[in-house]
Amino acid sequence: MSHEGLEAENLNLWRGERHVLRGVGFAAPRGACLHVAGANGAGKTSLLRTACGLLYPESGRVLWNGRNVHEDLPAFHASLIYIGHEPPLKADLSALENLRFWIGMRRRVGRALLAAALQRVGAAAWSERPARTLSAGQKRRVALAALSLALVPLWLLDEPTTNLDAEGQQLVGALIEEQLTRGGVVLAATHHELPVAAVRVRRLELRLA
Amino acid sequence: MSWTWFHRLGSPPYIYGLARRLTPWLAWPAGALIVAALYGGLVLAPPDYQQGDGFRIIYMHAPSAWMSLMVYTTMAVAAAVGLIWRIKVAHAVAASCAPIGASFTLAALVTGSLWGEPMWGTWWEWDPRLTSELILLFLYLGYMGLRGAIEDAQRADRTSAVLAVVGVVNVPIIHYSVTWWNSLHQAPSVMRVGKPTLSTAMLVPLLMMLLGFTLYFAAVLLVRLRAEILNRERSASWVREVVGT
Amino acid sequence: MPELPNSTLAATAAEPRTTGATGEGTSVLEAARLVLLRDLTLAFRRRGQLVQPLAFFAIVTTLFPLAISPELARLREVAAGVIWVAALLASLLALESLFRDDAYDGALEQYALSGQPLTGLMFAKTAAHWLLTGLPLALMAPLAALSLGAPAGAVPGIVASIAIGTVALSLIGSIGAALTLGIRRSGVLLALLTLPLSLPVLIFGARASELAIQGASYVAPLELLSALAVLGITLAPLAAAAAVRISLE
Amino acid sequence: MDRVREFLDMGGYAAFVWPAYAVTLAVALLNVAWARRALARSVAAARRRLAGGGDS
Repeated sequence: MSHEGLEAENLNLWRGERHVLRGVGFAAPRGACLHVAGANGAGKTSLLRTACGLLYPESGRVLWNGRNVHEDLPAFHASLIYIGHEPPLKADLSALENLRFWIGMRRRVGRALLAAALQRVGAAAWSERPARTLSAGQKRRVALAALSLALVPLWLLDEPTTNLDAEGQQLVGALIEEQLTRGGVVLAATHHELPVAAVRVRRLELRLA
Repeated sequence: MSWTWFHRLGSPPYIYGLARRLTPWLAWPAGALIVAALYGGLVLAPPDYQQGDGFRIIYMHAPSAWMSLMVYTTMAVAAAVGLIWRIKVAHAVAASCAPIGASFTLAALVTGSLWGEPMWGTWWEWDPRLTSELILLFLYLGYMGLRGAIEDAQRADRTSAVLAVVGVVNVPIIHYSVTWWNSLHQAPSVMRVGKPTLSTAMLVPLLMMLLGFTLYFAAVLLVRLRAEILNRERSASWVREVVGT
Repeated sequence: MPELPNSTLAATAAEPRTTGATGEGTSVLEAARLVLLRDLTLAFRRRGQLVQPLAFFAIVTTLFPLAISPELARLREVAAGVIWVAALLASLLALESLFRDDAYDGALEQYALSGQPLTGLMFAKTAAHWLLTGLPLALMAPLAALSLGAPAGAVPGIVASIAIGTVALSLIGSIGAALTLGIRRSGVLLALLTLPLSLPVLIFGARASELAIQGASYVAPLELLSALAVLGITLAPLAAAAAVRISLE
Repeated sequence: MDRVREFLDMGGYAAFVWPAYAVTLAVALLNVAWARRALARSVAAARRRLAGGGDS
């Protein structure tokens, strides 16, 4: 049986002696946002990293459009973007340069597109400053610009609203809504509420081992 | 990919049980062969016409050198299998190999040196075999150092496996380069004593010794393997049976 | 969001594989070029670190006359070995930071998730390392050689051998650096892993330099050195990529 | 007795032959001991884990 979107079946994952994921499964069809909730240490990050194929579960599998993602990891990775706790920015490069290298690895982007994306996340004024001088919230905003530029169907976001002000959180919500409207899939791990219309959100509660 | 196939070949309880049952069948013949070969090598074999009784060191040096290479190869093959098919038992095999191989590499160096002093008149000769053996020791030490430095067991397995595979690709290159280097720098004036040509009475104990040490390695490996499997095992049910609580 | 062409996205979402074919996606070569460019840009923003291996090389080669003898005739005999050991250690010195920053700030993770073959990206990173250490070392080696009594005629041979040899050293080192990712205080371990594997490079490289100093033909060891570099180019990025992926698990 | 002495003398190579045998056989025996100790420790650790409760 083939499904459009991301699915996971019966994931079991150990980290050292800890049984982090115990038979976790979910389905995130196209146009849906999966809110992965749970206390600190409940395995939210591990689930995201397993979902994007970085971690290999002891048992269970992750399916993208009905295919096991480990069958063709490069193709799967080409259709996803993952943003961890810390946006992957080089301290010595400016926001603009960071974005150019980061997104440039995936698709060609011109200056105009980069500038527009930075403008949208309110980064225009400081886009030339080295990332070293940016606040945590500003770095997050650069990551949001990357999201909007990546043009991939699957987003995996670890604590996307952390460090953001109210307006920034609304921006996260708006970006996710747009992605869902395009038929994309979003996995967002956060112990906060997601600023997204509830009808499109499915909730997956992870419990502490 | 067929997971059932994995389970059968890489099933820890199956391998654990097999290792336990197999060990005595390897250990006893190994012991018998080594004892017989000791008698053959020390008593029955005639002295070498050039090296006299000094040549008898071969019965310890050759098996040690053989072990050092065979164990490294076994380790690398197991590591590659573990890496490619993600089989935990294979990583356990690789982990079991390293200390055995390293200790015999050291033995090969010491016996080589003890052989060198009467034959070459020096405790250490930059002979290509001994030099390669020394580098092999460094490779083992690096492998064990890397394994010991990584806390997460699974990552330690997989990272050191990459090193083992890289190492095994390099061993022949290192040996070739060392031989090449040695051939350039050999002083022509030094009269070198060749390796003895072995008569049958000398050769038979040597072959028995090599076979005995190979079986011995398998037996020791299986004991270590059981320990490594237990260290890696998280599901309680079969462990409870074998350790008997 | 006028800047995002919806039609492209729809196509991408429905068929992820087409990203490479539409012309929108980045080719492996282009991605590798970006990685190389990024590493070079970063290095030139921190010029101080760039000079360190070179200064180290200069100091080590200076130590030998002080430790052995100021007689050029005696130094000439060991010059090739001195230059090579110094180059080997200098190249090793710069290795620890090869992946460390990338691992720390999440860049490695992004490389692994970029959909590009990680092997190609590792090759690009190694190429950057060589451009920043191997090549400058090769250009500096003649100075060291001359100060150790080598004749001027030896310069081409020494430059060629160090330039080619450091390619192999950078590649071997990239494996070691990737293997020791995530290990605290990995410096000594890195040396223990890398140096034995570098032995053939040292042997052939030093021999080529020695023959150059003697004024003899150094083609044979240089060919062997090139063979090692080619072998490294084909295999080392694979191993480094595997090690990086494991470090992310 | 002379034959024993002669055997032990190893044609004058006693100082080299016997240490070589001692070292190699010691390594062989030590490996057996180490392996058995490793197994005993792992069994003990597994027992502790199981007795310690939990399902890990």
